[in-house]
Amino acid sequence: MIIREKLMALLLIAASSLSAAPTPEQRLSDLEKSVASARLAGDNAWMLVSAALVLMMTGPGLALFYGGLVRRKNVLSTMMHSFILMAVVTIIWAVIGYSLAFGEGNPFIGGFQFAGLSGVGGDPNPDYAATIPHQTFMVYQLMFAIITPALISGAFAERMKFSGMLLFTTLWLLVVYLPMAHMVWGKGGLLGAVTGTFKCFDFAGGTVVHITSGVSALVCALYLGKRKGYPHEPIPPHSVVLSTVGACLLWVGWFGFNAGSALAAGPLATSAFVATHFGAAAAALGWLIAEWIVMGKPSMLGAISGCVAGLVAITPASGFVKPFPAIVIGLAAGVVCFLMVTKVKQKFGYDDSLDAFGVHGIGGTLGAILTGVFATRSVNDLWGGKPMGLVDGNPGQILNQVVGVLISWALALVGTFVLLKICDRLTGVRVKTNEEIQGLDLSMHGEEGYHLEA
Amino acid sequence: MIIREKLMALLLIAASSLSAAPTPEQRLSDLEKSVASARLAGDNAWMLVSAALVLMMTGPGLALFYGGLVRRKNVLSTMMHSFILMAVVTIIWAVIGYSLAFGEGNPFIGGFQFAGLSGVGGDPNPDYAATIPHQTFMVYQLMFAIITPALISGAFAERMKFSGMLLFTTLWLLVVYLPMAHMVWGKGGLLGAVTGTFKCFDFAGGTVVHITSGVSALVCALYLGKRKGYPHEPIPPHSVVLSTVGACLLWVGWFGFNAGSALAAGPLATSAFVATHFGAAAAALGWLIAEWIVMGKPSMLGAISGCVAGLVAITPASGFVKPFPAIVIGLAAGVVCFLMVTKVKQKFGYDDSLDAFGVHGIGGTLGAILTGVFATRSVNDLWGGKPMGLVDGNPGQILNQVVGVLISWALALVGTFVLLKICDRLTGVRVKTNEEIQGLDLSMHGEEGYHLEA
Amino acid sequence: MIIREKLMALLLIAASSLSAAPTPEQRLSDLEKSVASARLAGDNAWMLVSAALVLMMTGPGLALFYGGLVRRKNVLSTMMHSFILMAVVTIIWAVIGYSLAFGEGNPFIGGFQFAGLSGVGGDPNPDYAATIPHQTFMVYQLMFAIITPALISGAFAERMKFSGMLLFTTLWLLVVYLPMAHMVWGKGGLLGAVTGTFKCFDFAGGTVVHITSGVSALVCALYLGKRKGYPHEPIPPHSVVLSTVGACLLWVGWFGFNAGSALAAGPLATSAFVATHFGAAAAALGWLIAEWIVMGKPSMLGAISGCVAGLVAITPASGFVKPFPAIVIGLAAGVVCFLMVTKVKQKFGYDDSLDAFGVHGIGGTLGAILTGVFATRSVNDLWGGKPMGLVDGNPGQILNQVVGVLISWALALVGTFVLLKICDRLTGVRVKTNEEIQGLDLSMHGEEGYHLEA
Amino acid sequence: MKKIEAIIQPHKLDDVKDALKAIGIDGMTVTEVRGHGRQKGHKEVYRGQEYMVDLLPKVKFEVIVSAGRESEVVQAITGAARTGAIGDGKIFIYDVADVIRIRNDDRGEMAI
Amino acid sequence: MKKIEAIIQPHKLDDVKDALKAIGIDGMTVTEVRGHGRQKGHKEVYRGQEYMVDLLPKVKFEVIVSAGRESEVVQAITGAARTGAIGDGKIFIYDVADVIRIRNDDRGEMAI
Amino acid sequence: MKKIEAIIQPHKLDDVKDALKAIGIDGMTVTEVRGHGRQKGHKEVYRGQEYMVDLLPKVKFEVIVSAGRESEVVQAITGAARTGAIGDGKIFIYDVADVIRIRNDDRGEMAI
Ligand SMILES: Nc1ncnc2c1ncn2[C@@H]1O[C@H](COP(=O)(O)OP(=O)(O)O)[C@@H](O)[C@H]1O
Ligand SMILES: Nc1ncnc2c1ncn2[C@@H]1O[C@H](COP(=O)(O)OP(=O)(O)O)[C@@H](O)[C@H]1O
Ligand SMILES: Nc1ncnc2c1ncn2[C@@H]1O[C@H](COP(=O)(O)OP(=O)(O)O)[C@@H](O)[C@H]1O
Repeated sequence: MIIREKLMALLLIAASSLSAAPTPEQRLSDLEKSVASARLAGDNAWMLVSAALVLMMTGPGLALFYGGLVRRKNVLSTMMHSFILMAVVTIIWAVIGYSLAFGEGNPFIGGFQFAGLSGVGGDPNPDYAATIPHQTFMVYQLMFAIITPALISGAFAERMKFSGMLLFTTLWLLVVYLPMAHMVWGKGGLLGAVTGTFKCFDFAGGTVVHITSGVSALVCALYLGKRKGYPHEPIPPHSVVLSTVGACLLWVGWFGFNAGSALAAGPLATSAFVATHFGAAAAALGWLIAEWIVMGKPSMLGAISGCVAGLVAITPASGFVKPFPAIVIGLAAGVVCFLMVTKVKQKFGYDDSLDAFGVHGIGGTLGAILTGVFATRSVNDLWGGKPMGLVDGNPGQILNQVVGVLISWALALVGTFVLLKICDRLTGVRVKTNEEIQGLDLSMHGEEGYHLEA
Repeated sequence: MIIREKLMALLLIAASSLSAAPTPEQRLSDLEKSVASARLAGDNAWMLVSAALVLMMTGPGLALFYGGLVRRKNVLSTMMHSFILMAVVTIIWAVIGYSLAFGEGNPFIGGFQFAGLSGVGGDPNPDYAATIPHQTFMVYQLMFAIITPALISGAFAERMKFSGMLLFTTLWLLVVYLPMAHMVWGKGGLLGAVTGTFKCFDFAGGTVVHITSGVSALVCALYLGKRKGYPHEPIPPHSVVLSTVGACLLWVGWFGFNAGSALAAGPLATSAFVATHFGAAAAALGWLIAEWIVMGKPSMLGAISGCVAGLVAITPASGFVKPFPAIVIGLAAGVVCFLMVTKVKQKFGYDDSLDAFGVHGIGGTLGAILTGVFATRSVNDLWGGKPMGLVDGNPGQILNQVVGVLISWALALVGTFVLLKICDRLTGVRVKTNEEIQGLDLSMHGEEGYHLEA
Repeated sequence: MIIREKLMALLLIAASSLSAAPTPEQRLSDLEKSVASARLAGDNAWMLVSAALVLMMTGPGLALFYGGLVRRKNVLSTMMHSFILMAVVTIIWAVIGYSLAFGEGNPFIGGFQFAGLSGVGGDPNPDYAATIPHQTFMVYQLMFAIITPALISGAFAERMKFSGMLLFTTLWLLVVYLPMAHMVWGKGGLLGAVTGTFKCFDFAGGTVVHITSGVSALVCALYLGKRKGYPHEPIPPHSVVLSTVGACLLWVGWFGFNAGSALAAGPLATSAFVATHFGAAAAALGWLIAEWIVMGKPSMLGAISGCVAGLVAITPASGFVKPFPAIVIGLAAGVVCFLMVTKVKQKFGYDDSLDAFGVHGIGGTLGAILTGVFATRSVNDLWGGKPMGLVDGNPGQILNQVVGVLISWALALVGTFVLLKICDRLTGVRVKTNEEIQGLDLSMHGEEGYHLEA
Repeated sequence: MKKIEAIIQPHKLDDVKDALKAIGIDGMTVTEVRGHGRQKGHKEVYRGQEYMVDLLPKVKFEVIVSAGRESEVVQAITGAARTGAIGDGKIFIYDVADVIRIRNDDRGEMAI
Repeated sequence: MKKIEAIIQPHKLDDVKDALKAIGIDGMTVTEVRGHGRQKGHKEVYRGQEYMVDLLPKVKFEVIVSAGRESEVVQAITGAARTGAIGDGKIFIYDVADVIRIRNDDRGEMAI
Repeated sequence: MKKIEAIIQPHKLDDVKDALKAIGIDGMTVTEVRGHGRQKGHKEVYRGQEYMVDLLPKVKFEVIVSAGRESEVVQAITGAARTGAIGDGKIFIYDVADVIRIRNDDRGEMAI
């Protein structure tokens, strides 16, 4: 590897010594090229790190966050949901997924242009990002496609059959995720922020990632039914310690998710980084204080749940809002998701095991709408000086956001229900009662999370 | 988000095709702008990563390191100390903290110029860092303000009331941290390395971060008194495994802390990276060998304590010293902090639960003084060719360093004592005996760290 | 630290205002310098992050992966193997290691040119990497030298004496690692891809890191003999949860390992990043499916073992192959290592505690040879347009690869055996039976991994 | 006085506890144990290394009652813990010589 | 011979152990258990889901002694474990039929 | 019926279990305990804070058998658990008043 750099260096030296004196024109055009490479190096450095951070959100981040929340006997099966998607989604993405999301197609789905990653190389694709290799964009987007179905697993943890889970998430990626990603981010997509029919702002995936996964989670929870014993038997998290570690890694990784969505390392990335951090902080406080008042004690689980709710809600807004609106969005998300999870869920009585709907579905919806309120051209002037959100003087944007929300809800509701029906037929989706009692680690995977005997 | 990049690309293409042939002058000034953006991209990529790394030091790094060292019944309350500061300090920082530290004020404290982050945007602030957005500098410094009070929590772990802890750390940030940060790093600060009255070298926070937190920790330990049962009952760490993971994450994150303090991705960052790594390695060995000789066995807890001690001591020096002096500083820190924690503490009998004073207070003081010994212009020529540290031919620098040390000790001692008195009045600072026996996880937060029953 | 940047900014401002109008020639040469700095910033940002990621692979990555696989009573001693090497190797590297690997010497070993890091400063060394500080290259390579002996510890876990382990790994670094690194990557090395006698492709360490460690692991397993009770008593992992976290961190960190080996943040880094990710994903699936078919259940331990096997096998190939060949290499590694570990090992009956040989030795060998099959100039045109691997039209490359494999096997086999003999004499290498029964945490280190009593 | 010691399936813990409380038994001590009996264990496989786990997680209840309540307690436990499948567990009964309440030195039946 | 089984508060473990050693009792076995009695449990809340934990952590001491030392041992334990608050725990006493030392087949009192 | 309670070294667990199965004893319950006896504990040191761990990990076997099998079981256990070193452990034997199989209300010897 190092040899290559050496050669280049030699060439450079050679060039500068041999060609006695390059003309200024020569020097100018050399400079233009090398400044483009330099820019690419900076932006690409940031985007490769961002891609790594987003992968880290799924594994170990989400795997720990969810793994800690289940009972000891289901910890591995829950971590497996996250981990195996790191593998499965990757292969789908390479074969067809990237193309269906980001290839040129119709407003609803991409074409086959990039199938098998053909045409996805080291040169930038200016349709998406002019200063990083197209492959970087592809692999960065892959990391989003991995975490989205993994988020759903919070709703079916502790009771879904492994084969059913594999089939379901594969189909779900094709039927729900890829179209939604194309509509919002793909070239010519229906909801594109600049050229779409409904110009919807979704910087890093409020609709594409969180609404789709959160709403699908609700459908899964309802379809699969409650875990045995829920809610009359206590099902406490087996390790809030692990979940706390997971939440911290999610927080850190989310910088790659949101600030990385600037697709470059310029001031917009910084702005999104700051909004993300502020949103998370405010939401952790929001949930904690609400809990302290309502339940009497502020808990670690509350604080980490809040931070995740804030990160979810700030996701669509992160590249469009200033720091203090980010704090407002975070606070709102912390309080609303707290009420959702502790009050509304109890009332309706569905068993969303790890609150994927309460946090991602509700937080994502709230964030998508508040993006319409707080988006401002002074942060990200997408429309060449025209006002963007309500505070910017464009109240109509809220409607656009609602359209985006409705489409993602509808697609997730219908898609997930139909797919569960199909999977139920083909592989079954729920484990047998005795398998559930024994725990999925043993019944599905033949192993245990811990052997702590001396 | 991607649309924006696309537009830019289109514009670029348009520009290059329409304007048939830009003049060389035009091309030159375009180049000057784009090379500045390229430079910013590279430096900003590094600084955003560094900010993320420093956040990771607090959560999950420090949360794990400290969480593993306490008893099982206090693990969540201890992790909470770190986690909640990620939220609380962020809000204070946005409202007023950043301004008081880095706004222009008097030599002791900053002004209100940046209150509410006004004027802190995407353009660089050349007072601090000419090649990254001002917001990047702001959020990077925020991460330092988060971890510093979190470090203190090592002294009051297992017995401080949660409400008292929140009040105390909030006040402490305002009264101790912000003035100290301003004096050392703020524009016009008393101890500034170039323009200060006492020109003190503190590259990444030996005085600002480690002495303030470590000395305050001692005051907390003395004020709160011993944990019930200490020292006659054994209070072993409930999981050295978790602490080891935390220490490793601290080590990795510290690259963001020290090498990030170069505020750019050039050779100085590399030099600080190398010094940091070498210091940590040498100190881990120093402590381990000292322990092997004195106690008879080399322990994992010793090795990780050593590495943290080394990281602390190298912090002020990291951007000023060469690799081998870094090894010397690390070795010294490992051995001295080992003696401090195992011998001196036992002798005086105070209960610094997790040795925040022994490691951060002592290690920070040692590092600050050794920085005066080993700082050299060949690493970081701050003074335009004039000798810097003792080895460089400027023995007087040691005095400057001592002044910095004394001021930080004094501020921390007095400030912390007064604030504890106030908090004791307002909220109380120590839990009741039965709450302490039950464990703070249950008594303060109503939850448990682990539910391991099958 | 910030002051320095400030000064620079002032100078810049001064320069632009005072010197009324710089000549175009002046501006051109200024630009040439600043574009080089900008490029360096981007590449250095990526390489510092990569160095941090590779350190994170060892601690906490490998420490967790291996630590989870042993019994509770040996968890700390196993994590210690990884951790202490972070310290020991660093010191050796600074004193002499870097020089012996990368100094100019003979085809087998480097010289003393860089001993004590003399001449290793902030300027690039174009022999290795023209756009990053030489120190960055040095510290990045150090991280490889740390993880390699740590990998071997998987074979002697749960039964090696700590003093013996320290002596053995120190000698091993000198006798096996440094020569191998020099032969493959050092200036003038025997196996150098461009100028070597046998032009062997090893992008990120298939031979240097994985074959040497994996084969040495086998020798250790055979020399030390089986753990007491193996194989008739069950020795299940005490926490597959920890191992899963470790595997995820290895996956994430490996981006620094492989994509970092491009030594710059350009398209080649991206290409290696993609190949790495695809290889890991395919191998996780390969192992899982093989296990599902052969053993009846797909396990978490299987999935993570598979991903590591894939990462190992893709290592030498990552900078030379396209995405789909990366998938093929991953799949092959997953299936082959599965068979190796579950079938072949059982048959021969040696006790490679954590399968360091089965995964790194076999996976590394497979990867090295498949690199000869799939390497292509369209990814990395090392030979100025000449075909590289079999698919590129150069079947002879497979022979070159085999030579590299044989040399690394031979060096590891002989070197390790001789060194173990020596260490056995000097310090002893295996603990006493009662120490093994008690567990190495207590007998070697006087501490326990967990104290979970309420 | 009698000690009634019941080994039951872990997932029946809450049911048995509630059944005891329902008949007014408030004092009980519970221990996590592992048991071997007629119930077949399960196979675990780690990297191809199979092994039979034939000590399965169980929960042990210990209840000390006055001799007169013995059968009532036994019935409450069997009623709550029975599924009819192998592995439901067993109850062992022992004589108790004396009981002392630590708090106030109450003795015998009074201390139960 | 008698078995003295004491259920105590976990934080009294060291005190009780030391009290026993002080009167020359060296053989003892300790188990982590959970107990329910008059002591009220505590509430834990996870994401709004409240539940009462009414099995609290306790520690069980088992000490086998010759019949003659029974009351002395009981006194040592009550002395060390008593706080006077509900939840202090109980002591149960049983007859022991025989004792064997595994190491050397010592039997009965000799084996204690 | 008799209860045979053996406290053994943890690493002898499998040997003892196999020895019992070998003589046809299938019912047994195992608990992780900590024990203090003649065996010296070990020292642990955390940041210079030394402390003696004198409660060492042990494993407790409980086997209820018909009175006739008592000595056979004791022999099986001592045979498998003995190393001859201090710390090998002890066996305590108690009378059992009754046994009930939860699954089907079998009583007494039948239920063992
Ligand atoms: N003779 C015995 N001695 C001690 N414990 C026993 C004995 N028989 C059964 N047990 C305990 O009871 C549990 C259930 O026994 P098992 O034979 O599996 O159930 P069942 O009697 O319902 O068929 C066992 O796992 C073991 O803990
Ligand atoms: N009848 C009983 N049978 C078995 N265990 C008991 C019984 N009564 C009390 N215990 C044990 O003793 C512990 C203390 O009992 P509790 O009633 O709370 O204390 P106190 O007797 O001091 O009021 C309980 O948690 C339980 O473990
Ligand atoms: N009198 C006793 N009462 C309760 N448990 C005992 C008694 N004596 C020994 N034990 C248990 O047996 C274990 C082994 O006893 P120890 O005296 O160390 O071994 P040995 O009898 O082989 O010398 C102890 O750790 C303890 O758990």
